Amino acid sequence: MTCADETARDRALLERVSVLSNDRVAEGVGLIVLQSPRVARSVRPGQFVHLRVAEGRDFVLRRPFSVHAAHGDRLEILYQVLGVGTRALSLSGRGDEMDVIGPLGHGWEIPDTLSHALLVCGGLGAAPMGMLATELAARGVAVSVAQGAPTAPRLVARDLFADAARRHEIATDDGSAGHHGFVTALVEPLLAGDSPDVVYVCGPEVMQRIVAAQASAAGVPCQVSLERLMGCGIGACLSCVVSTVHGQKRACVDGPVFNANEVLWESAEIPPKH
Amino acid sequence: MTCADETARDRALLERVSVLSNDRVAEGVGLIVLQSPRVARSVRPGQFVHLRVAEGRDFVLRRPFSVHAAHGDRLEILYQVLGVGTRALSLSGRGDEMDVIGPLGHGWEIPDTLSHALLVCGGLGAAPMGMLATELAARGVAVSVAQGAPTAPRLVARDLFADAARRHEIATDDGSAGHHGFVTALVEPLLAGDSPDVVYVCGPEVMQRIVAAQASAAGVPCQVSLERLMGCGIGACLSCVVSTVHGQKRACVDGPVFNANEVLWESAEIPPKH
Amino acid sequence: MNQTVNMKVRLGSLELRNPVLTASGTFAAGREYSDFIDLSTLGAVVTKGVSLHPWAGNASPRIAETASGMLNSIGLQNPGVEAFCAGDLLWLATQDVPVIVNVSGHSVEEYVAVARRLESEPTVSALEVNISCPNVDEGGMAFGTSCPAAAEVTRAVRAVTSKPLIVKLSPNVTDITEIARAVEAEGADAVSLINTLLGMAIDTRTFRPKLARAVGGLSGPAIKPVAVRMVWQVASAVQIPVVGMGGIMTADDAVEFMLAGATAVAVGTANFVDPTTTSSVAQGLEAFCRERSIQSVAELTGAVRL
Amino acid sequence: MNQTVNMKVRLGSLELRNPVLTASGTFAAGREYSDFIDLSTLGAVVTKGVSLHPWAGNASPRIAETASGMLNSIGLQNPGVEAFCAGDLLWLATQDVPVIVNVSGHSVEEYVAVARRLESEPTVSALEVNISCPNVDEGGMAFGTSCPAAAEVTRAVRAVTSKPLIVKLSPNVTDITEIARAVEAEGADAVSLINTLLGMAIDTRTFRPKLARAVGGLSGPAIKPVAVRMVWQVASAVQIPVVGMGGIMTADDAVEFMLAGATAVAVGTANFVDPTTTSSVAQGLEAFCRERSIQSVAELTGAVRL
Ligand SMILES: Cc1cc2nc3c(=O)[nH]c(=O)nc-3n(C[C@H](O)[C@H](O)[C@H](O)COP(=O)(O)OP(=O)(O)OC[C@H]3O[C@@H](n4cnc5c(N)ncnc54)[C@H](O)[C@@H]3O)c2cc1C
Ligand SMILES: Cc1cc2nc3c(=O)[nH]c(=O)nc-3n(C[C@H](O)[C@H](O)[C@H](O)COP(=O)(O)OP(=O)(O)OC[C@H]3O[C@@H](n4cnc5c(N)ncnc54)[C@H](O)[C@@H]3O)c2cc1C
Ligand SMILES: Cc1cc2nc3c(=O)[nH]c(=O)nc-3n(C[C@H](O)[C@H](O)[C@H](O)COP(=O)(O)O)c2cc1C
Ligand SMILES: Cc1cc2nc3c(=O)[nH]c(=O)nc-3n(C[C@H](O)[C@H](O)[C@H](O)COP(=O)(O)O)c2cc1C
Ligand code: FES
Ligand code: FES
Repeated sequence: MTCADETARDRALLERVSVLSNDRVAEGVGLIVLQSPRVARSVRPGQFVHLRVAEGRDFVLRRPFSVHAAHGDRLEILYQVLGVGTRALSLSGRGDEMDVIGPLGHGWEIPDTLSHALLVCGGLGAAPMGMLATELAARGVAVSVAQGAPTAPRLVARDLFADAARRHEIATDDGSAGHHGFVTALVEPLLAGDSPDVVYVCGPEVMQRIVAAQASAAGVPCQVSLERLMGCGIGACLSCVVSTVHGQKRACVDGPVFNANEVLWESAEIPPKH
Repeated sequence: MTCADETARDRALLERVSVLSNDRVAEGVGLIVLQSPRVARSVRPGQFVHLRVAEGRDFVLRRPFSVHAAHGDRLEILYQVLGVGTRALSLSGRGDEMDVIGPLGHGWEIPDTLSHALLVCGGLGAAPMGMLATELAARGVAVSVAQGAPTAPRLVARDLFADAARRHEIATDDGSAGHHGFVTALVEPLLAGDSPDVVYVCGPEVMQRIVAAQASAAGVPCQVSLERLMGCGIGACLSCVVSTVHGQKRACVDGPVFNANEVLWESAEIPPKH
Repeated sequence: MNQTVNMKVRLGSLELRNPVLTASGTFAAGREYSDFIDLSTLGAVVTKGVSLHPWAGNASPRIAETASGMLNSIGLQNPGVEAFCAGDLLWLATQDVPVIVNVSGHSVEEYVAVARRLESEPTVSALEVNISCPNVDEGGMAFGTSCPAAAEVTRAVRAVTSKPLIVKLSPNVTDITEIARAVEAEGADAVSLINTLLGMAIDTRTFRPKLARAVGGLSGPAIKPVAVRMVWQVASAVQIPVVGMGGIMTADDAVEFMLAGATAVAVGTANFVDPTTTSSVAQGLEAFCRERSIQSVAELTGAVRL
Repeated sequence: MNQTVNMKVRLGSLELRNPVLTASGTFAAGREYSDFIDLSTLGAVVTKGVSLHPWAGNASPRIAETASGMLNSIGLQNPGVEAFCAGDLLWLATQDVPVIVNVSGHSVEEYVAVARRLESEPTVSALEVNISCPNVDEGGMAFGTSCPAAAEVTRAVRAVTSKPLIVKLSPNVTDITEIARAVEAEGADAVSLINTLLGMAIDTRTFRPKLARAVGGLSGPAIKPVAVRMVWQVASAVQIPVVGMGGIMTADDAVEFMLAGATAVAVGTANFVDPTTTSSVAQGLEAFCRERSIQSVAELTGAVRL
């Protein structure tokens, strides 16, 4: 539902972009770099783009991807190969063209007074954390990152986090790197030790929910980035609703970032992918 | 309908083939060469293959193409770019793989006693005439070719016909090469002058019908190669029926070549393509 | 080639600049799409379904992609007619495009109450009464799958509205012409079709339906042949104009619907893939006519050669 | 991983080696496909529709490709039951695969006459009575879109056959469960669904319908969501087994139908794209069970988790 008061709405752009590079950067994960001047110059941390991954005669819905990084004209997307859409994406190469709608959504809120932030991510939840970590570091915010993955070869964006974060802790389900176990086990010590002003979370919804509870117990404000299946990506179709204390919100325009304490976690999430 | 008496049916092969080359050879026409040992070695003039032009998630029916030439392991197909299927075909290149069913259908009958043949073709009707002309020449049959096209740049297989035929006459609708007019205008003089034993025809159905009438008036047996929209291509679906004096026949197995005097021409044809 | 084509068409007393509408529920009230296209290039904006009170819609997931199509079970989520008038409608009043409001209800009384509330709104050019939503437990499609129920809703809404009345039909019926005739007899000025086909998809990994509500509505190119057939049947069965939709992605698709008998067409699911589709279909339709020296787009309506 | 999966399923008294059948009309009597696959890897061959007298079928063109699907208006062309018994059936007798004959008719009497003729043929393992062909002017779908007519055909055929009786249902109805219950009540041993959806396509260049008969039946992946939904509805409504079909291209598609409630599945249009589909679906179904340590494929039937 479009709110009458939504006046300061950003204009979404439809841009024809070309692929600059597309490389495997971790197990099952690619990094695609797009020449996308208009979107790259206006995107903010936590926003996403809606990509037309396959064209031609075929009907294929767009697929939403967070912007992992933006440098000048270049937009970087970190993607996990799951189904037809991401497989098509993985097959595109330098010079290929595709069409992008963006920047979309309400990204991370960065309070002016922020001095210390804790970023918690699991798997590809690291994607929307890239721009955030870089931006926070540039603002002089002290950044701690707690990053989880099933196994070491599936850890992404390690260099980016190493550069931007003062502290970067890792957990893997199989113990092949860092703490042996879930990333949530790293959160309480970091909350207690670093006393962050804000916790930013992205990853599987169940993980986000646990971290939100941990932050809430520690009295620290928490922002989560939620995934929903998206049709239009621009707020028109109501495919992507999230139940909140303020009613049904659209992940694509009212989110994907929400204040954790507004989210009614009982709402159904996308089934886990693996 | 499968006939109980159809005992000498050839086995159709399903073969994974690779593209050796794919080039534009006339306006809107490509020649694709496939490495297809099993089909190439067993195909006879006038037979066709059923090509899977697009794979992947998409549902796309196969498309039937005559075998234009076969040399050793190599199969040549002359195709006109019309719609999605032939466009996809035109985009494939060396090394691409596709899958082929063939050789299919009942090709040209070549009587043992044949000494002089007249081949009449219009547009891409030249495609199934390639192997025929070559085979006839190899058998020492005197070949005359009457070939029509809308305009000179759309004439195909000129070299092949020039090699195989004793006589090669051309007609174009716009007079840009040979006779200015329809190919049918060349037929009566050739029938009278050369006294062929058989007339072979392929092209738009209306042209085939006229030539069949011309041959009949001259008392010369005539074979036509008919196009129908094809589902299975192997005789199972009954998409491709041709009305004949012997009832409904399937173009894919009972044809595509029929004796002209068996065909009931009032049966509906595929709508003309341009 | 510089010849101008008359693109105007009429749905009852409503004259449209061109035959291309937005399909309800796929375009909200157009505001989001105004980032991509000029709404004044469209025949009309058809809004998302509006009910008397706010509806929360169904649980998530609400969509699933299928071969050449998608399933949705949005469930008519909307803020209710008052909030609609105070929000989207005020915005639409500032736009240069006719507005057709899609009216939803759980009961005949609810349809009537929504229509009554909209009667005094000058921004509303026409009503489209949705008796074909497959995604609600009460009302919705139940009214569109029975002649007496379809007739009853139409009669009741007709009694309270002076605006052009379009009734949106469900394809999930044995004989759609029967329903079309029933609503025509009760005073509908036009019919629109098709709404979505009821469908289901199951995730073979989790053994769960892909939609939380199990079933949903199938839309997109997959359903176009069913939609074209129904438009053809209905256009042959009634005198009132038909708005055709179901899988339109290109101007050629729109032509196909018009040849089958549609006076106007609507673009739905395609908006999600390319938000400029409505506008490019309108342009392409004009180009189609120009290239063939067709002077008025209305000549396409029912021009199929049998 | 070397565990064996019990692939057997039952349709009434008919036990099948595995749940994968051929969809009538897409596989002729299997002879053409025996070039590509071993027919004994299939649950059964379901033949093209057979009528009492020879039928010529419809005019050409008889097919058209659509988004993720195709339209056909073959029109039950067949040489009649006598020629069938003397031809295809003799050949089928030499093959190691159960044979289900698809029975067609213009009238109740014709269905009965065909069934009676087949009663004495030991090669025929079961009958599938087709009350859902959209491509004939009389009979066909007319019997499948009304409960009394569906019941009447079933009752009449039941009276003359001792073979397992499958009734093939039409999706072109408001409520398919009603028809399913009607034929179950008259003694059908199983139902199969869906037959094709009635559709139409128009060539915008010629303004002519792409099929000579104007309308035809839509099949292929495009219709799968509608088919899965109907299988789910029917399986919940009747006690007899359901044979599911509509757009099956892969083993995963077959699993989806079984989860929705199908006991067996049939592969139709996919055969045209890849003539080995039936066999690879059967293999893939077994692999699916093996990988998940499912001991019997029958456990998949109706296992959707709501
Ligand atoms: C705001 C947002 C940001 C995202 N950012 C990233 C990112 O930066 N990197 C990344 O790898 N992934 C991201 N995703 C998820 C990504 O959109 C899906 O993985 C992708 O759409 C899968 O497409 P597919 O065709 O490969 O898979 P499909 O075959 O379509 O489905 C595979 C699985 O992917 C998920 N999925 C499919 N479509 C969507 C969709 N429209 N929205 C969300 N999930 C979907 C479902 O769980 C589905 O089961 C994001 C999703 C959202 C909503
Ligand atoms: C036995 C046989 C041999 C053929 N040999 C050749 C050949 O050697 N070279 C060549 O260029 N073409 C040949 N054709 C025609 C060729 O099959 C079609 O041009 C091709 O299928 C068009 O596919 P498309 O996807 O590009 O066009 P589409 O977009 O599918 O349709 C464009 C037009 O092509 C025609 N067409 C489409 N599908 C078929 C089909 N299955 N069978 C026949 N016509 C169809 C129709 O007229 C249609 O209007 C042959 C056809 C048959 C039946
Ligand atoms: C996400 C979504 C929401 C829809 N909501 C409505 C609605 O509120 N009211 C309505 O009458 N139709 C609704 N429809 C149906 C469309 O208006 C249209 O009839 C149907 O989708 C077929 O057209 P298409 O194939 O172009 O999408 C909705 C369709 C979709 C995909
Ligand atoms: C070319 C063709 C011919 C068909 N002929 C018959 C038939 O004779 N009898 C019948 O019951 N169904 C017939 N059908 C319907 C199929 O058996 C099946 O129900 C339908 O095509 C859906 O399955 P699919 O999507 O896998 O093709 C035919 C379908 C096609 C495509
Ligand atoms: S994806 Fe359409 S409203 Fe969010
Ligand atoms: S194409 Fe199927 S029988 Fe000829």
